[in-house]
Amino acid sequence: METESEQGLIQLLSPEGQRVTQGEYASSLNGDDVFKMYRDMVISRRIDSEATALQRQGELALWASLLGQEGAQVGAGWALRPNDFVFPSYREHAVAWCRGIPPSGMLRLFRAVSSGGWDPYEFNYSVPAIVLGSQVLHAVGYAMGIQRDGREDATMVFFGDGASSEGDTLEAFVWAASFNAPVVFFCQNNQFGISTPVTTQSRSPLYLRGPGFGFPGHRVDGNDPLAVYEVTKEALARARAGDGPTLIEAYTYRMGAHTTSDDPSRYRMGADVEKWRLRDPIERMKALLSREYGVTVDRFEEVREEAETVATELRSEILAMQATNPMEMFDHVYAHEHPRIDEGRRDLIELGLGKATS
Amino acid sequence: METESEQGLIQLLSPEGQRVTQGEYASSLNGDDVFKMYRDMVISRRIDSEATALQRQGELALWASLLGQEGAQVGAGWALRPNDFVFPSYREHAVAWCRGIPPSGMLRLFRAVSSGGWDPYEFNYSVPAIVLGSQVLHAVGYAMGIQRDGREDATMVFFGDGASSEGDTLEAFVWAASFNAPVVFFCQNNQFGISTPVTTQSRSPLYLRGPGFGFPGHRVDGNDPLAVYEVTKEALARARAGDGPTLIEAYTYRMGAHTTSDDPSRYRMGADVEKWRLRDPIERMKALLSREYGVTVDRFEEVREEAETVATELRSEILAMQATNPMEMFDHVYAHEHPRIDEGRRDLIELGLGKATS
Amino acid sequence: MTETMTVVRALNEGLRRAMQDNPRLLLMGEDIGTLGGVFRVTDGLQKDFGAQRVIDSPLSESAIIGTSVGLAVAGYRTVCEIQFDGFVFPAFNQIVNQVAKMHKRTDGIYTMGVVIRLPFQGGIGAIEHHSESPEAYFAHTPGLRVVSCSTPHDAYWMIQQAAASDDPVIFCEPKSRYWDKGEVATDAPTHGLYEAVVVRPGSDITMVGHGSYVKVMLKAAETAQAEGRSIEVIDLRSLAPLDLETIEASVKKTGRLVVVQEAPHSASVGAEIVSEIARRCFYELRAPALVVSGYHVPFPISRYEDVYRPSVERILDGVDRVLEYDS
Amino acid sequence: MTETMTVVRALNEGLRRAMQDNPRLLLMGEDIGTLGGVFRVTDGLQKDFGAQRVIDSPLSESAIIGTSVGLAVAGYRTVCEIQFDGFVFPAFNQIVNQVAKMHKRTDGIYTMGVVIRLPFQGGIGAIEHHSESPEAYFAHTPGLRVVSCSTPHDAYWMIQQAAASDDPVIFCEPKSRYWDKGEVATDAPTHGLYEAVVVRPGSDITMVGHGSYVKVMLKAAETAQAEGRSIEVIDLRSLAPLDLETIEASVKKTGRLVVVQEAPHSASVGAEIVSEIARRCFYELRAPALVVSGYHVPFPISRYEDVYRPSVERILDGVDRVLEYDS
Ligand SMILES: Cc1ncc(C[n+]2csc(CCOP(=O)(O)OP(=O)(O)O)c2C)c(N)n1
Ligand SMILES: Cc1ncc(C[n+]2csc(CCOP(=O)(O)OP(=O)(O)O)c2C)c(N)n1
Ligand SMILES: [Mg+2]
Ligand SMILES: [Mg+2]
Repeated sequence: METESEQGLIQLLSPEGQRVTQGEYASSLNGDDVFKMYRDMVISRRIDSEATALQRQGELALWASLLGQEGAQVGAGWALRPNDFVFPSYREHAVAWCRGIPPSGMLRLFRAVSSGGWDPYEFNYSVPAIVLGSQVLHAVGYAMGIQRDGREDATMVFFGDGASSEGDTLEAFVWAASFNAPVVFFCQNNQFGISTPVTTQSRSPLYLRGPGFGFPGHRVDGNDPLAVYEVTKEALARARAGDGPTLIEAYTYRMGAHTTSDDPSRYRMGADVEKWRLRDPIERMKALLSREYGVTVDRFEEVREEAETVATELRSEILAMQATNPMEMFDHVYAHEHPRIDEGRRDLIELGLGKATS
Repeated sequence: METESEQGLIQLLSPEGQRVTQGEYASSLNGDDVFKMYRDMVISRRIDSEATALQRQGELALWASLLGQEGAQVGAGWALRPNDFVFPSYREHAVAWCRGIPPSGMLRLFRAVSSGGWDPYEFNYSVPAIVLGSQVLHAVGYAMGIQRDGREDATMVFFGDGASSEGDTLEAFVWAASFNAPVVFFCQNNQFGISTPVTTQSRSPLYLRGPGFGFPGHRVDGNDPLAVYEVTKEALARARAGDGPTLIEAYTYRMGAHTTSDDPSRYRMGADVEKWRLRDPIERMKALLSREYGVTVDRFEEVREEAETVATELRSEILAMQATNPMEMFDHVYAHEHPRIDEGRRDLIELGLGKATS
Repeated sequence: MTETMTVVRALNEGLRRAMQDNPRLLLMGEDIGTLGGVFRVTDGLQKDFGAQRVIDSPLSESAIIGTSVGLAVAGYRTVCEIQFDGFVFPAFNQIVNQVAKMHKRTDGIYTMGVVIRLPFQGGIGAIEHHSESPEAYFAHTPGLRVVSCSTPHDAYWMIQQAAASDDPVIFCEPKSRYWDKGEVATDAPTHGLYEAVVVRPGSDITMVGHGSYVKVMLKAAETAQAEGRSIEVIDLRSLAPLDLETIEASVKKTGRLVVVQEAPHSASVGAEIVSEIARRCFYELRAPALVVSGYHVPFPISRYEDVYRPSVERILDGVDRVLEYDS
Repeated sequence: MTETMTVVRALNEGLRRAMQDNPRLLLMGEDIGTLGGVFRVTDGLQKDFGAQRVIDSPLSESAIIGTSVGLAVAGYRTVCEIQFDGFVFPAFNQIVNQVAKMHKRTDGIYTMGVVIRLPFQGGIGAIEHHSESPEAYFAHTPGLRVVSCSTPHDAYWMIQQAAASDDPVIFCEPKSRYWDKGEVATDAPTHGLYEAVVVRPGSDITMVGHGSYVKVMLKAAETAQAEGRSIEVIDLRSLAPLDLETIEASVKKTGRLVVVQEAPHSASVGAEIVSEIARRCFYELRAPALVVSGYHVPFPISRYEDVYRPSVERILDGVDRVLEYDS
């Protein structure tokens, strides 16, 4: 499957679920790990489909599906250590799952009850970033903090192929190189920024930007969680060891719409989607598990059932999730007293629209 | 003189004024050309020193000297064709000279009588850009215009090693690659952005950013006008032929202060300056001219005298150059009528501070 | 000839006509070509005018505006789409330092025929950054003009007028009104781009606002009418420059002013109007002019947006407060 | 203890003390380390606190602010220097979309202890982009605070107060006053960071302004005194939030208000003050409040800056216009 667009692709598991070897990289995961990884992918996908359903039923304002990107995200999520800090974009639900974020937390933003969703310090996982590229600089800043703390941790930041064209992302590359910051730039190239094909963002593979800025760049098959895991683990280890940043381009595909507001039939071919369906990361892992580790149908069924349970719980949590006191809009705008905030609170109370908060 | 920091340097003329050959590049200039180039460098330097003197005497508000960068600028200036369009930064006085801008025009900004200085369309040379990186995007936009016109011209844009860290510069690289724009990115790496060494902007050579974004990058000895000329000519030809952008890093040195407001003794060693003095681009060309083309002392003396004349004329033009009607501040803010402008004009007249303009 | 259409259709038709009128007019933005824009304002235009004139851009707002400056130098005009209001800020530097100043910087030689389309204001239940009202930033900036349409008819004509302007125009489109239908007279524009328009005459209070608030103000005026209060409603249309003469004439008649805007009060267009009218109508104002605005908080989660955004109720509360001064 | 020093020295000493008080406070900016900043505000600090705490940054303003956000997440505070006012705009997106909103976005979990130092206003004969007064952009933005010092004493204390604030602070430094000398009482601050201060009592007119204009207003007040007019001068110090109580109390006494600012009028801090005071002092104002401001043009070439900038003459002309209403 070597085509020009797949130049440099690191792969450890073929689309058919066969192990392949590739230069310096080899999978270090045992059958148990592979199974657990599979489980994370299946559950993440199920959370995602439940969220899509909830949105269709009017229970979420919007949803940005990760469908097809489970391999990239779970592979990356597995490579992280608890003390590493992660700056996500808005589509990394499977990474969030790996970090232990409760699924209902992931949906809070989309249920319009919060612009965050969880305590970043509890999971070492920051809140979603909507302004493309903004979080890439935040990650470099955090990494500079790690350096000053003298900690041996790493920062990882997620962004898309589209966001790779933002000045903020590119300045982050400059700074990470300049300060030799312990950061891994994880670019999920899912081939599109909304309708815009990655070829509009770049005529040459994105991972080459790393060397252009003076640090390594790798392109990994994003639908191969084993390869993603190894490449990311190595990059994180480099960062922790003080060897500086790495750019990882996870070459994958957004199987669904950009968000539930989007209509991809306007800009892409069903045939392309079909082609990528054959590379599905979950099917690939499943094939490996049955073939190499003799995992049986009932164990897969167990995972499916577990995922159903997660989805059912998620649904009931979401339906119960409300935001009912507009007065909250005045909370946490400032850390200290502010006359305009007091004024707004008074106004809302006089209008009978809100009740006092702490 | 191969040091790590000089990796990849293209050179056709040694610091001692000896021709050297380098891979694919060879000088195409004859003795006459070389002499004319020498002349342009000498006159540019003389304009520069006159401007510095005028600033010291309180006749200019500021001056950004090009001392030491004449080789890079004249080499680049020579490679341009009249129909090519140039976006300068604020230090390209020798390029301006090559484009035919009157020296007094170059000084207008610094005499605080204009924020431009000339008619860009007369010389196909835009006004100075102070906001670092801003002009790099303008150049790509202009190049997109050339494409839509179907013209076979190129755009060239100048910026410094410091400006290479701005998001605008980097987005310009993305866009130029994406649209295959006929633009040459000419980065004068003079080793400093004010006090900041280029190593803070990048740990690896800047020219490598080109390939990172999908187009060629070259590093040329910026104190070797012959090499700069050839490398730039080729890049412009590529652009005109529709083969897309090129990044050129002209490796040079800012011999003077950042501007007349700056005190370089605070951040750099005299020894470094001395080292670079031995690589002076003018001396190098002079050595070549006397050695290879037998140019005699009196011809050099003629150039010196011509430069003196230019300087004398410049001085008297500058001293005569005034801006005396503050009412001008309201001109050309808008192309169409605007009530706030009318109001301001009225106010100034009532205050007796300005007289009506056209 | 009149036709009924939505604001989206009107903008689309207006852009089409502008493109036909001027072969050197280009459109540029994220997802505006193949997709026709996330709101479909540019739907079909790339098909008809080609990818050289309707440009699907890489994902960099600063570059959309920065290359527009270069295209302007090369003799082109651009109408740029910024996908959502909150994403105009990466381009802020190119807008205020370059687009706004380039004409002046070159003593009038470069003409910045750049229109920056911003789907703005809230009201569609969106997530963060998709409901901003950034007009004050631009109204504060010399060299720029800022306008906002509120009806299909204005959308159709104002976008054409903006596209023909030699001055850069920040073109604010009230996204919550995109699907509102209305009559468009396609023969000739009814107003200049910088004119405020009295959309409902009245005698007790002058009420001014723009974008999606024109409809809200009209509803408020109707409710007030039932209570015997006559509100004169003015659609500002131009936020910079302001058509202060029209507002002043109205306030001199009514003696009272309420400004409605979604942006927060501090250093806003509303504050500007009040400060100007307080001076121009010093003797005529029977009560202090009031701004009913969004609160001084980031635009809230959408569950609270109806409380954040000036509602008919909040506007009428403002009306009451202004009228109280007489008693 | 009091010491005489320039504003630059006072800022330097204030920063030094803040760095000593808080080991997690960092300074970041272009040329602030080895060079000590183009105005030498950070002179010697890198030598004393090391390159890990006084960071010479690459040349990217958005990154200076964006990495400060990340450093704040990691528990650090930063005082960032933007070399000149006009170069804050590349960082605008990070400031208004991130710094201003991150505390809210995380329901109060992230604390944005980010101070952004801006040498602002004109008066030093500089070229374009080096003389801007961008305070209104930030004053309009919920989540930010904007202050400006005008004396060495305030410079010394306000920078320390800002550095200790859990809210982000845009810290505007009047560059034309950098070399002015004054007494600094180093024992304790005299005022809170958000208090306006009556710097000269008077009875006929209230005059408010900030930064370099405090000195100009005092001069105007002195001249006016000679003509028998008593001007009360208030140094705003905080531009957002405004200390409206102090202004209101003064205007209720004097019945007249003149605001002085260098920024253009449209949607400015001056317009904000006038709109608020026009309401709060509706019955007390004996003449419309007036703003003496820069004109609605890009900051001009420096030869014209003295005409552009509010001068004693223009301010007194404003005073005359306000007083005319009584006759
Ligand atoms: C600065 C900015 N500009 C525009 C947008 C609107 N927008 C949201 S997602 C998106 C596409 C992003 O593509 P990519 O980075 O590839 O991420 P993906 O959605 O594919 O995961 C766009 C244009 C935004 N959020 N931020
Ligand atoms: C956006 C922006 N930030 C900061 C400055 C202030 N500044 C002017 S020149 C300069 C250094 C530029 O260095 P470089 O790009 O290498 O050009 P050089 O001066 O060496 O020619 C700086 C920081 C500016 N002009 N624009
Ligand atoms: Mg993508
Ligand atoms: Mg330099």
